[in-house]
Amino acid sequence: MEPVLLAKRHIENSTDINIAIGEGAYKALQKVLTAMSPPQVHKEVMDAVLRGRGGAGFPAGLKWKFLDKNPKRTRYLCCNADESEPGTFKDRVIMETDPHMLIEGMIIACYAIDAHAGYIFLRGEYANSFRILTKAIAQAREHGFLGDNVLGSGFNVNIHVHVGAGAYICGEELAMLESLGGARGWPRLKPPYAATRGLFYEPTVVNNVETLACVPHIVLRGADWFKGMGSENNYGPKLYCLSGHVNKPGVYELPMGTTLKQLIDQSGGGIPNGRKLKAVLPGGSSSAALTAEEVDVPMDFDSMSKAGSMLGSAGIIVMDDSTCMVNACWNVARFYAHESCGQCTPCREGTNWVARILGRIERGQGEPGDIDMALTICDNMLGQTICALADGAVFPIRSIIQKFRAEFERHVRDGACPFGAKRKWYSVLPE
Amino acid sequence: MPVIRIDQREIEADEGTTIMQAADKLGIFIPRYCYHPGLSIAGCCRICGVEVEDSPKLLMACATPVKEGMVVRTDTERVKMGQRAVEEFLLLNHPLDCPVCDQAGECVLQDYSFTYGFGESRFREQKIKQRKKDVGRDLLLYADRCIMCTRCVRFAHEVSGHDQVGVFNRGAHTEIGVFPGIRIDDLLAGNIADICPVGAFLSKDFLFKRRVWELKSTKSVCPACSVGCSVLLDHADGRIHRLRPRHNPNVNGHWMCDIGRMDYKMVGSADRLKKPLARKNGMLEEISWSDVIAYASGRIRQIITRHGADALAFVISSDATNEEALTFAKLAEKTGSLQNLRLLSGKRGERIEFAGGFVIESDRSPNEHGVLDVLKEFMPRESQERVTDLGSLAGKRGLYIFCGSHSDRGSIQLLARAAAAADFALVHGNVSSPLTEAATMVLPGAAYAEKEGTYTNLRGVIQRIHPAFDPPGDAGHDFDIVLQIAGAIGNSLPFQTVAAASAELARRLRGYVSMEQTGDTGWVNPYSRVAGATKG
Amino acid sequence: MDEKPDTEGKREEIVREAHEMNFIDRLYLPALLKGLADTFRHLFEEKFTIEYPEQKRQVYPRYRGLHRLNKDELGRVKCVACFMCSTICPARCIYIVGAEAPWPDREKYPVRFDIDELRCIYCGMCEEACPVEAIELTEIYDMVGASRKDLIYNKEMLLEIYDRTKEKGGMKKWI
Amino acid sequence: MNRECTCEGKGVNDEFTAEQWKLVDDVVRKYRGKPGALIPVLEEVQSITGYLPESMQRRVAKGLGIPLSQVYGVVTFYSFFTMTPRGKHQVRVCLGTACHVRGAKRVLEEMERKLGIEPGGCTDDRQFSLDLVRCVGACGLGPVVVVDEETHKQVKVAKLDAIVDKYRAESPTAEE
Repeated sequence: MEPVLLAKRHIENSTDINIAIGEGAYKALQKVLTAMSPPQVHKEVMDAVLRGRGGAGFPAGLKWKFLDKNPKRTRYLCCNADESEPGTFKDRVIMETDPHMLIEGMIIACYAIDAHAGYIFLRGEYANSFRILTKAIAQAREHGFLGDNVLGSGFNVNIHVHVGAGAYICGEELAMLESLGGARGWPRLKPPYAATRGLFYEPTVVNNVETLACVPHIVLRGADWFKGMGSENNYGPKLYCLSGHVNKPGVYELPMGTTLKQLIDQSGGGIPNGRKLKAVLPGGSSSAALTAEEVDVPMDFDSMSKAGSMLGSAGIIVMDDSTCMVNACWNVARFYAHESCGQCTPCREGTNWVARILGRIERGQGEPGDIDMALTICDNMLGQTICALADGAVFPIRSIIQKFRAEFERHVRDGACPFGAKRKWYSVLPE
Repeated sequence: MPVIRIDQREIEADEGTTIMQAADKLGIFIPRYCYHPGLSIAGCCRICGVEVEDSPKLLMACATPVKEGMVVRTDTERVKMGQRAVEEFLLLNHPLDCPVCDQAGECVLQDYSFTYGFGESRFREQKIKQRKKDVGRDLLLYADRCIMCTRCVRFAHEVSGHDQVGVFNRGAHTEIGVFPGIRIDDLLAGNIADICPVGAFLSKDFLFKRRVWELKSTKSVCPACSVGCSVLLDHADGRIHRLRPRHNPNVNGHWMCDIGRMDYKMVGSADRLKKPLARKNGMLEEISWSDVIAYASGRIRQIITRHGADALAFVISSDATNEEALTFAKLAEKTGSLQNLRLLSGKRGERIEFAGGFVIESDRSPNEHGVLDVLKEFMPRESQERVTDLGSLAGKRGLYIFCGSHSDRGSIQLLARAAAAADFALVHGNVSSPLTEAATMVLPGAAYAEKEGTYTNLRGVIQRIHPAFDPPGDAGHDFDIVLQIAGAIGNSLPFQTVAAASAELARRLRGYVSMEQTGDTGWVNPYSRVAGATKG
Repeated sequence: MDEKPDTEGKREEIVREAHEMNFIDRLYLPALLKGLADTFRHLFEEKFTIEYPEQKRQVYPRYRGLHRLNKDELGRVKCVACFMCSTICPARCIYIVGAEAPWPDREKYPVRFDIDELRCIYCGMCEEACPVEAIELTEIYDMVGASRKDLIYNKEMLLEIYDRTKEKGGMKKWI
Repeated sequence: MNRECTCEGKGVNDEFTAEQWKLVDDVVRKYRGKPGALIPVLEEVQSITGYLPESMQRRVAKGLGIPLSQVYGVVTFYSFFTMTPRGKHQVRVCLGTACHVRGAKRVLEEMERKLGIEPGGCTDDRQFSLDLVRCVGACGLGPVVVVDEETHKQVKVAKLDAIVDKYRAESPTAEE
């Protein structure tokens, strides 16, 4: 496949606007501003069935459609670049290799939804991305792509970069908007949704970096071109992040629906050191784990959910047979316990409790009832909270326990971890 | 208006209300921690989950608006499972110190644990412990008892408006608190201890005084300002231990201020008058009730016969109930001294308005409005404008002063001088003051917590007060005392009970009702001079 | 109901008519001697009475006598003034005044703890209700006082009872 | 009522120079009145002062007219903000799932030993402070160690000496 999103990856200085323009950047913007009305842009994106790349897979066109169109209200576009999901780093690659594609996408999206300000909520850890983005935005402004009267069309738009301060929960749409407003990143109660009450309590669209990066291409080449890639209802190019026990970890751009097996074996070059595949977290750490037998599944939204997991952010974490699944599960659990915002009871207490139980099992202090208890706690958390963080914790933990139960039982029975006896524990939680 | 079904019962809910409100209307109880009718909706405790047809998840009753044709179930196994799960989660890090926690007995967490909980703990890890903190004039914070319902945070933001209670940290370490060094000293702080569903915020004043199940609650009205917040007097063994606001949409909403909250101390104070006193050889000495009534009425009759009824003046404080004011005015009418009837005004303070609209009025006495209504009904039109002119009483031979504990100090001094100069000064009150010092005879009366009657607040809402216990010592009920004096003078009044006086009041005063008709939330006098009510 | 309860016959057995006294009976002497012989015989038999107060009766382990207030390892009153005992008490004979504890590790303690031992019905509910095993009923049954007031035991007296009886250990030995 | 900070001066110690205070005030002034200013202000202030003690939070709250409780809530919520002094160089070892399975734990252990501090600590000479992070978005390069803003990929225990020495060499041995 011709790379689309990663087309400028290997071009030197691709972040410079002149080189980017030479490679075709801002062509779509010119087309939009000269030849298309906002509804036409919207229709094109709608027709392309561009599903959100942030994890939930909600069609971007629908999101734009639900936006409160009251002309008296200020509308905002918010780009979710708070890429905190462990195992995911595709947005960083886009921002660091082709920032102008994102900026162009944002301008077009602002045009389509009649917003005049776009915010990029950038993950605080991405210092390099911040430097590149701010430079790119300044250059875009110099070239007249941003600011008042863009390219003489009379359309005004500005893009601001907000640097997050370190909280996974801010990747959640409404928590991000709270954080942008200067508050603790506590997800808001829904409804009202961001489309009616978002940033600064005004209608807001929140889209992922990769989603917005697709927009210029759709506008330029048409919805049909976009739909030529992938499978039914899961169209377009997709960035897959491979990490963990693979020979060639990294970001790969492939059509939606490439199978997981292909990704690991062909793109990733297989498992190193001749070891065997044990488990995969296919959609970032908040997706349900798949075993080695289950990896022959197309990586698209629908197939993955049919397989009992989810495409999520397509952050594929590969684990070989040297991995202690209890330890991995505990690691995931601690992550969520640390990142739970503390608002809803089940998540605040449940993530911490499960993490502590799993820690006990891993240390060899587990008791026979602990495994079932952990599962019931997971059940009690699932679907009981304002946002999906608790669900994101439950999916991997529950699936790992269920699929590798024997390993957990062995920890309890032997009173020790079979993969390495003495370890020192690092935890943000009190033990 | 949408019609919904909750547990097979149909209700027509108001547009824009929630499942919780509709269920409350039907009398179906859904448990709640973070939901408080006086605050915005947080939806974070997750215990009010109910099953709604066509919804895969449990929906939070507090946050889900009603929709036409909605079918809600609150009693299914899934709902119960959700409640049980939340109970278990909340108890994980909650200390089991109910025996020493003041909230025990009225603790929502405790109650729900019995009703919805597992009954046993599966938690084997260490609980997160914290020391108690002193966070305000009357507030202690036991952060480890907190269940993070954030009612206090919302209260501080929405009602008090000072925003000083916040949420800190995150995850399991999330806690409620104040910035180091900040104290919650505003005048609504006491409500924070009230709305806290657990014993995280406790009142220092009430700390360890009593277990709550020993307390009896009597419906009353706060006398500390002319808003007249509906309150509950929590008392035991003839002493009030604390006051709590009683929800009244007509008056105070859900809240009350700390001035009123601490005002109960006057009821049990050492300054209370407990025996009738009469001046003998220049000193006030204790005498019996029968003697004091006989002497006092004798002196009043004497003054009337010797100097005429105009030598006699009657002063009533704004602490008196409407019924007492009526009796008093009747007495003045019988003796023919209506032109010398005066109001002893209440204390004045700063009018304070809070972000949420709650107001503390500048008139810091309970019933100036009502007493004035009564006095003006009786007084001749030409003397009505002098109703608060106490200076005009100088030189009167006889004075009968019905004093109160919330009276203006300057006026008391003024009256004390008039009393000292008069031949005879009968002072009727409940606490000793410069006025009782200057009196010829002192009649010990009741405090608001000990009597029955009605108060009319600044906005014309007539509310009933109920007696919690008897007055201390030999102190009597003010209404009876006035009746007895009238009887002894030879002018018995046409009613003998407070209820009868109240009925008389309802007949005579425009817009008034008798105390039985006021209900728990009071009667809003449609002809009141100031319309509208403060909302809390 | 055709089976008649066998009560008639029993009653006949019990209710016997007094026989008419003959001459010997009317002398009373044989009966008197018989009685004296009985008494005399008992002098040599096992005795059940004890020399109270020199000798004290051994009570059963679950005997419920005078209360004591237990102390913790540091000698402080164990009671946390939770009022459970006074709440459960059917005789309403326990009076407690709680206050903030002067010790950093404790929240609340009783400044006053009075039990009216004359009102008490020794039901042991207080002991049952106590969450910290601070109040227990001892085996002491001989309380003496010159007035009713003397038998209202205050905190100090109840703590002293603990000192007197502590070597016997916890009273819940049957559990 | 308590909105005004009453104890200014009390919390202000000589931890910060007059120049730092001035820079802080400049930042606050720049953002005053803008919506959502708090987090960017705290980020910039922390980059000036290294950490956000109570005195600094009071200054920011007063300058922006934001309740202290909100400032404190935000500082304690986000993991970037710290209320304890940090070292000149911040060493962050990623313990995200991907790095974890590739041996981040051994790297961390070795780093601890080398610096002689626990995670969350700061060396006595205030040169280094050590933190854990949960995924820095470089999962393909794991295990990852981030020092200040520089990401070191595929770190092996043997490479740690070189990394630490590089920064130690950069910083002058005695500052004051």
